Amino acid sequence: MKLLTVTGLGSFPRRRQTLPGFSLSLGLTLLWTGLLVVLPLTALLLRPWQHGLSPMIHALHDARMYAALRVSFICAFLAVLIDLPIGLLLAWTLVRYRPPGHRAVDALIDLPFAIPTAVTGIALATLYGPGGWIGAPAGKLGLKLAFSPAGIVIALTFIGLPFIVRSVEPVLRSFPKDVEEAAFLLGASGWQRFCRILLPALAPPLLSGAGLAFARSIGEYGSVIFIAGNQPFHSEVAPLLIVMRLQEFNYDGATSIALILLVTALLCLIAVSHLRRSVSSGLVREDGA
Amino acid sequence: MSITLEAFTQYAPRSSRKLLDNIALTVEDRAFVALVGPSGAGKTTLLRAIAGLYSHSEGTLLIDGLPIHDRPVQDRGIGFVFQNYALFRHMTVARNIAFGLDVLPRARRPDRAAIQRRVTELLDLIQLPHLAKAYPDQLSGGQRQRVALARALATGPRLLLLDEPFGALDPLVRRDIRRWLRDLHDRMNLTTILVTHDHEEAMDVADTLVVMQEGRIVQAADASTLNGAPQTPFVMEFLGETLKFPGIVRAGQFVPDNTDIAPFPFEGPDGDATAFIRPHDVFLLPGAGQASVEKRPHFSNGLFRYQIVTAEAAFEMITPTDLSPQEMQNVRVDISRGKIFYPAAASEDPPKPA
Amino acid sequence: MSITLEAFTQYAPRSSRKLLDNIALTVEDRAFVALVGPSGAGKTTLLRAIAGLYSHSEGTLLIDGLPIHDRPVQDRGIGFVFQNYALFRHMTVARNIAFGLDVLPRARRPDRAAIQRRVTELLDLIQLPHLAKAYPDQLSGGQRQRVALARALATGPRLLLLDEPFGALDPLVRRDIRRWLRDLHDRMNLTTILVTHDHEEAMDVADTLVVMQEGRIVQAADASTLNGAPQTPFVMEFLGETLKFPGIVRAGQFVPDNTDIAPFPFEGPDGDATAFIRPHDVFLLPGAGQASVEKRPHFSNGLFRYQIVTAEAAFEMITPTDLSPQEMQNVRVDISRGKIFYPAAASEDPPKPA
Amino acid sequence: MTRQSSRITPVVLTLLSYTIIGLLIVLPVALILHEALRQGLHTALETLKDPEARSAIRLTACVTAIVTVINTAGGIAAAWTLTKYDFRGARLLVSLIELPISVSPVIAGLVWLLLFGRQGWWGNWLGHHGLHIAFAVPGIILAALFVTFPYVARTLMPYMEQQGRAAEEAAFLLGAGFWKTLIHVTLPDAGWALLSGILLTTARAMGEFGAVAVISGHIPGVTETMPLHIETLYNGYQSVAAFAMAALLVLVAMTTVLIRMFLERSFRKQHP
Amino acid sequence: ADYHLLNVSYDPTRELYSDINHAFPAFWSKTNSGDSVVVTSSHGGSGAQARSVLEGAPADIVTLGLAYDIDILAQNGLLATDWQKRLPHNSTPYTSTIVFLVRKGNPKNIHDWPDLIRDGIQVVTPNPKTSGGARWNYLAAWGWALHQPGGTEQSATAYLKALFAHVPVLDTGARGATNSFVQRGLGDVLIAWEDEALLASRDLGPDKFDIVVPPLTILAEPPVATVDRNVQEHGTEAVSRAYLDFLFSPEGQRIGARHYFRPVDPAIQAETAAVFPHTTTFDVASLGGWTRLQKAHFSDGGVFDQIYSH
Ligand SMILES: Nc1ncnc2c1ncn2[C@@H]1O[C@H](COP(=O)(O)OP(=O)(O)OP(=O)(O)O)[C@@H](O)[C@H]1O
Ligand SMILES: Nc1ncnc2c1ncn2[C@@H]1O[C@H](COP(=O)(O)OP(=O)(O)OP(=O)(O)O)[C@@H](O)[C@H]1O
Ligand SMILES: [Mg+2]
Ligand SMILES: [Mg+2]
Ligand SMILES: O=S(=O)([O-])[O-]
Repeated sequence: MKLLTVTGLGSFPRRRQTLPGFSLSLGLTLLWTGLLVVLPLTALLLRPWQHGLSPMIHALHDARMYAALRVSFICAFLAVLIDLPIGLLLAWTLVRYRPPGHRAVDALIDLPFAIPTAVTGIALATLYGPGGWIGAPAGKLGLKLAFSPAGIVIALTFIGLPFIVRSVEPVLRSFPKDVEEAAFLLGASGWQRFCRILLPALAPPLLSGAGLAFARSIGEYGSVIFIAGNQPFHSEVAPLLIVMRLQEFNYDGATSIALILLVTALLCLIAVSHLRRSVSSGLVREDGA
Repeated sequence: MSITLEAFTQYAPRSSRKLLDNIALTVEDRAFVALVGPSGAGKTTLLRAIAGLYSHSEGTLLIDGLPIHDRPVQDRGIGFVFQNYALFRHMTVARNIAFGLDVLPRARRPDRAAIQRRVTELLDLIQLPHLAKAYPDQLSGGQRQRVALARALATGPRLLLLDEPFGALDPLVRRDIRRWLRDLHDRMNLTTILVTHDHEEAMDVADTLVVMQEGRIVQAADASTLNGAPQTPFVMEFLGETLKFPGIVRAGQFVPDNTDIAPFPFEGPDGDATAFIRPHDVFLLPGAGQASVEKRPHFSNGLFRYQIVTAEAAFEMITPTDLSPQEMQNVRVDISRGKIFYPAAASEDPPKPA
Repeated sequence: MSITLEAFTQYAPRSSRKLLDNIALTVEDRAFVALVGPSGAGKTTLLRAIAGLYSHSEGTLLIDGLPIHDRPVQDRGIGFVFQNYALFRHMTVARNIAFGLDVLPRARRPDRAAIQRRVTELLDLIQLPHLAKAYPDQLSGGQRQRVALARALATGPRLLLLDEPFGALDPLVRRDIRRWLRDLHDRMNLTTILVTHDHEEAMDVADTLVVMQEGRIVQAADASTLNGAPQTPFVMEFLGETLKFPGIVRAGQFVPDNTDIAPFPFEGPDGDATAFIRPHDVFLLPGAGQASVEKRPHFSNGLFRYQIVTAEAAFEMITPTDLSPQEMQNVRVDISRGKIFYPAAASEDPPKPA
Repeated sequence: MTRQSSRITPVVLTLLSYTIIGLLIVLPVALILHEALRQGLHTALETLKDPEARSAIRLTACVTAIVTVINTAGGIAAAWTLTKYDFRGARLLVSLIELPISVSPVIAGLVWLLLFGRQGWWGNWLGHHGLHIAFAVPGIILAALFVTFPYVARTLMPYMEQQGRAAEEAAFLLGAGFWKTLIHVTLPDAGWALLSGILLTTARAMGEFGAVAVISGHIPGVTETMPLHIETLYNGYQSVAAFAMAALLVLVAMTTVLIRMFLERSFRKQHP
Repeated sequence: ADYHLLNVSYDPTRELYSDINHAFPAFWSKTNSGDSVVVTSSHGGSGAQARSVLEGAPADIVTLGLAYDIDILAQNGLLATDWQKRLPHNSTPYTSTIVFLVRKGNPKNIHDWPDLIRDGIQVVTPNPKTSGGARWNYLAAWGWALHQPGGTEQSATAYLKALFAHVPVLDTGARGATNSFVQRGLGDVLIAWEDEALLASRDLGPDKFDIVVPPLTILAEPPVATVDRNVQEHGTEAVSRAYLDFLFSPEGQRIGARHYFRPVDPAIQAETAAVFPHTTTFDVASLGGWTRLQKAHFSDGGVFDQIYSH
């Protein structure tokens, strides 16, 4: 994306685009975006204020909402933290070693994205529940995985993994071989090459993958509610609270929380993109993500 | 630092295709060698092999008499400059240059100040002291090229390997920087191997040219030997514009098929042969034949380019003299400074120089 | 097809920066014009403007006397060859070439057979009849270039615009293809504008050279005018290797600061000035001075290159003669064939030819 | 460059990552298939013939098709506009297009309720005129549209960005108009990226649960998509039927993933 | 078909209404000269279902877990506010109670409400905010605690607080909770609708579960109604009304009993008495009525929220 320059705002004549079809395609884009994104989000923006400031103020004073947001954010953060090394490891193995079956594994990685979240939720809850294939042995070791925040983290780890792998993989694949060879010839060991050459180059995609996974995770509903336990203040996630408020016929409350969740999610994304920009100092050519 | 290759064969990774085929080459200490050849000839492959970047190969490769893999990379003393520089984009110029020192094991690593000093010294050497803090993406091609060189020089290598380092530069800058490189080579007592596909550049800067074709070395010699006695038509053609005149050798004479071209004495077995000649070695014999000459537009370096039109073909010659109109009529062409190659030579056999 | 630009200024998209500044240029019907200049001079921008690929501009741009945007693209008769070909990768060579015909409105589109015939004809023209079914990714640079040309020619344009079409080719192929292009231009009565940054190429192929610098036209003339009377030092330097000798004009003489260089008569106002000269215009006056001469390694086209070492500086000259050892001692240097520029001329003023 | 010392690392890392994949991804999928086939393949297939199951499958297919078509068309227009032209506000538009990714599915359903629910802005009025959007198929489509909104544009944009504009300009100079350029030049070249975006959209549209759940009303045979029907079945103690349908969705998801992979591979082969 | 009816119902009635929907068309066509009718029912947490209807789900009939959820619809003008008077027994065709489902053999020895808050007992019950059944569970516990000697609101709150401290997972609907307990093996005891518990213990796993009926529990009265505005729009007033009447008919009552819902018809009651264990119950009215209870306990910041707030 070229940067918008502020210079000469309106100081030059209107220019036509080189290629034909600008108004048509811009019109279609605006119509599509306007109807499907701007319109509903406007409703979300305006609705909490429809009955004055009090619903929002009330929402802002609701300790339970903060608890739910905290659960959502912390679990999403932990899940992303777990996903980062795993995703990097997977991408690395697939791109660099191409072990037998790597194609199949490569295909499997997209599954969490494609499997319906409710199915994920039921499957994970069964798997990690007290009688499940993993839950039972873990229970014997005194580990309670499902129906606790740990369950939420497991579900979100599952959901977020493809985002990390898919953003690192292309960068790793196209990473110039000669740069690594240069480091090798300058005497850097394998570990030094990884830490000093590869990791800095992979940091931006890792971060943007993490940002996406995080944004997706804090809003996740289907796969989480089955395995979460849903105890207020403990394992209740923010989207569930929205549903709960709706169930109470409390639209103002529901939209207030929705708005707060959306705004916080956006703030996190913006923070990530800033972080990403500072990490990629020197890498002027951004990779378009 | 001397390099010896003997019966060296390099296979493509995971295949039995030969990228380098039975290479024999010796590079003396302090020599400046240029590897030239068309695209795909194996120049890069040979250079990388010498750097020890391959492991699956056959034959002998000795650096200073020792097999390359016997020494850890840090002790090999090899500096490598990659075709597109391979700078570390996330590091400043200074950090790029310091990299080879930064990654030394603690015991052997100079202290921060010493590294800093070395970097400053190298930045001065490459005449970019003000760019220490810049990132590679902020540099022009020529500047990047010099940074890559400084990085390769930081650890004090004695062998410098350069893969088409001037590819991206514009012709005028190219000449300057190659002169500067030659200078550096002489001052620092380096052994240098340079890959290029530009024969003029190779001749300008190197002592020895190694001409490669399809994974083999066709000829390795200095510029005047290559010009005076090219081993094969390929070498001749590769090293400059070449005109070809088929003909026949008979009774101590080469008789061109084209009758507007004068036969000339040549000692060799009778049979079909072809004369190869550079445009500037062509002379005219005015009034002696049927061919006519036309002047072509401006040509460089005070030379003139003429188009010679014979009954059978048209070709061009180059000369420093401005021909008068009468010199341009009814000419016969003298190609006696050309080299004769017999058909077989076109493929394999060692040729006889004319 | 004739092109007229007057007071033409092109702004960068979304900014008020001028990419082209007050351009005045006339290209006659059937002319072959080369746009030359260093990277970033605005060559591509000018070419694209002529093609009608920009619209936010000021001033006049007339094609055959009409503003470009007044006619639909199909009726403009312009063929454009992009710097990196911009071939359609998912289409075969034949489909690429046919594209301009395929997209004609049904009423004006030739029938399938006619399109097929035209494609075959063009494939023959570019000497690649066997590659009709190949995809662009399977072609070499030179082949792609010719396909791009064929595609541009398919609709029978009368104006051909080429943006560095030979950039990716190797020097020997380059010469062949540029000759072929010139031939085509003459045979098909085209008007051709070619962008290149190689001045030798431009001089070889074009009738008129337009030298650009920083968005302006510095000089537009034929090769010999440019050589004989460059308007600015920039033109002179850009068009070939140049030596510079600062000095002073006094009493009808140019006196170089370097005493090993002989003063020579020059009619111009007194004051500081610099002599610019090509290495092959330098002559030696043996025995007349203090400078010494060293032979440099082999140089091309039968020429020799010598390094002249004076007390103050060292520089190189080129000559067709092989100097004898005594000619190389105690020489003085004759640069009287050089051009004198006054300091102001370095920036803006029209200079006086020497 | 690889020395003997590092021979062991690839093996260890590969084993490690395969184990992780096994535990994290293969196991849940295996569980789904295992549960579905607990009473044999035949029973599993029988459950899919149930009228409500079939109507859920039909509804899902229909919603997916509509959503994919609309978002593909919109995504192409957006990617084209944003990469082939320069205009003010492009950055804002990109952010808007990417926004739905960070919006919780629950909110994605909720926003439509705010507009079209009986308690929403226009729901009552539209209801009086016989137009039912919330708790009817249009609502489900809207929710799925919102959730899958960015994928085509997002996969296309980087690719088109990197394509540059030269091919389009060439086509334009050869006389091709907007549609011809788009259809004959740009899209075929971006084919792989486009298809992969479409497949992502399809997979996500088929599997969407949260957003649809909020606005569906769980009316069997009318507004139950496959994921919702799975929940209904599961809650109705019809575990085999639930997992059979889940397995069906997983198989479709795997198919799309495989198609994507295959396309990518043939694409790489074509443009090395 | 001539008529399509949508019955929006709550979670544990899936099997019941599946049968009713099969039986009703015959009943209807008998009395209405061959008119055909197809009934679909939708299930979910009672609150969520009420909200769907409120937001526009085209329900002709609502058969929800508690009167309050239908009251909400009435308050929003979807049906008359006196809807509960339109049918016998406060528009409640079946009643139920709240009981405990435990693992086979009752290994944790659970018999009465106090046993639930013993150390180490895990209790499964859904979230009262989203599930009607859960509210009954909650109120059963609340009522039991109030009925204890010296029982006050404070002591009852304390009991509930202790009880929910033993709940490891709050599902959103009654069926979700049953699934957690039955299918995923979570917890030691499930507080459930009697019908839900009987279904699980007799049909799903006779060898896996036992029912424990606490000596004192609540009488759950899930009511039914037609949604006036929708039936008018759909033209289904008569058939909807007939559907509800059918529930009160002997046949409807028998089907209910078959699915472990207690009939209200005394005759059928007698006929099926053997199915239902005996226990003492109190009703919602004795606790103050839905409107008061809802506001005090389940609204935002109510007693239930206080239980969880630290
Ligand atoms: N890793 C590899 N696997 C298979 N073939 C290879 C590999 N590397 C190089 N080759 C092949 O080996 C041959 C020589 O390649 P090399 O890069 O050495 O050529 P070059 O002389 O450097 O050419 P250029 O001037 O184009 O750089 C080419 O045909 C190339 O395709
Ligand atoms: N779209 C654009 N936006 C802003 N600046 C531009 C744009 N296109 C070109 N420029 C600037 O205009 C100047 C002229 O560019 P142009 O591409 O015409 O140079 P050129 O002479 O063709 O150079 P080269 O030989 O490198 O191709 C350059 O400084 C370039 O950075
Ligand atoms: Mg190479
Ligand atoms: Mg250009
Ligand atoms: O269906 S419930 O309302 O009892 O969950």
